[in-house]
Amino acid sequence: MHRSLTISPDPIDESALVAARRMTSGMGAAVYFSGVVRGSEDAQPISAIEYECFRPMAEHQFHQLFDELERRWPVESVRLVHRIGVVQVNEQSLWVEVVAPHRGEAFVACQWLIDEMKRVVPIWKKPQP
Amino acid sequence: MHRSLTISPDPIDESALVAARRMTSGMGAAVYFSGVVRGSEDAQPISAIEYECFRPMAEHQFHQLFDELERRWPVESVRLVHRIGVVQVNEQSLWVEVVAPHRGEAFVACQWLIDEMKRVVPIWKKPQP
Amino acid sequence: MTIRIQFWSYFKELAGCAQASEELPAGATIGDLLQRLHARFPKLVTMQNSTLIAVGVEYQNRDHVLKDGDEVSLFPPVQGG
Amino acid sequence: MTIRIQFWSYFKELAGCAQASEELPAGATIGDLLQRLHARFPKLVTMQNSTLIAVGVEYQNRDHVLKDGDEVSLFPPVQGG
Repeated sequence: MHRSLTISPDPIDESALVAARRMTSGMGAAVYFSGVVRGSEDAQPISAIEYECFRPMAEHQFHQLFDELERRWPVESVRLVHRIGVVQVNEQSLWVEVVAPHRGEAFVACQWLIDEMKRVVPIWKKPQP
Repeated sequence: MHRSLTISPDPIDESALVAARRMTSGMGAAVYFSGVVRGSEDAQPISAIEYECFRPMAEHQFHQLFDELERRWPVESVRLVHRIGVVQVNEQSLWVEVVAPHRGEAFVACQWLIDEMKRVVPIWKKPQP
Repeated sequence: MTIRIQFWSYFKELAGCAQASEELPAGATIGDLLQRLHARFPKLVTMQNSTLIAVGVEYQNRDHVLKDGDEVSLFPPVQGG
Repeated sequence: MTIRIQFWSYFKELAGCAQASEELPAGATIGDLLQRLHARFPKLVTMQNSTLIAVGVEYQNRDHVLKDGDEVSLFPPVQGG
């Protein structure tokens, strides 16, 4: 399974990520998710979210999740970008792509990865007023 | 709800579609699906799939699905592109994007739309050897 | 009344044509139309349990009553995506 | 043995610092370490039921036995995405 992980303060360049996708001829489905900072958090308006990351552990935990994902589903490629530092409202904080033979497994693997990330990967949000 | 439907023999320009996305500040999630023609169909190698479409009915059925999707989930935008005519292996035949406040509803609405499309929208595949 | 029929996907091959028309008495249903078509295009009979039927752009059942000038489409299960 | 402690997210505010260290007897567990830290940083006590604990880059439970030089991280529930 191809895997690509980027944890970076740089803005997420989604068009470049999409253009860089490679799929072999057995693959029929790419599911991708773009998470964007919303204008409110717990009903309070915010201007941005600052993401803090314990990076060595985050990378380790992401790769453990990729290992488990590979065991569970016939995924050819997973790419994940998490932006850290200050991310303004309307900017992307997360981009995830899963490539698999069929859409069912691509959807479930992509959702599973995001759910598990929110459970174990040491990244925290601090809303900015 | 913003809705955009394209049924066309032209190749799908995914980067342009992604670049054209608009989200208001209440939206936190965009889920995309890209469907690609695989190199085999029913275990036989193929070179392409020809998609036939009963277009007026397909458009009508898609818009009925968009109406239902809007009733069911707080989706801000849905965009769907279905290529018709001959689509070569490794080329995209379908692209769907759903924008919603949260990822759960974006994922479920996107999957529902594709499942329903495969049930009611009059498009047929003819594999090319 | 005159009903126009359109075949889609491999129903065109089974019928040997893409279009047909039938003259039916007023009050005829899709079921009545299908009886005529199955007699005229016997290869369609094998598909009768998976035949989808639309009048114009809406799906309809076999008990739907037709009107003069209706365009009826017959096709196998759809396969978009 | 010397254990280094790293606080993350608002645990830094609760502790009033980002790092600390503790001297513990050989064989001490994470539970022993937490007792010391709760005495030293009482604001952390309120969070004890939702405190996540890692040694190095792996999650560990309270009965995990520490080694000299371990780096222990304490943090609230994670919130990526």
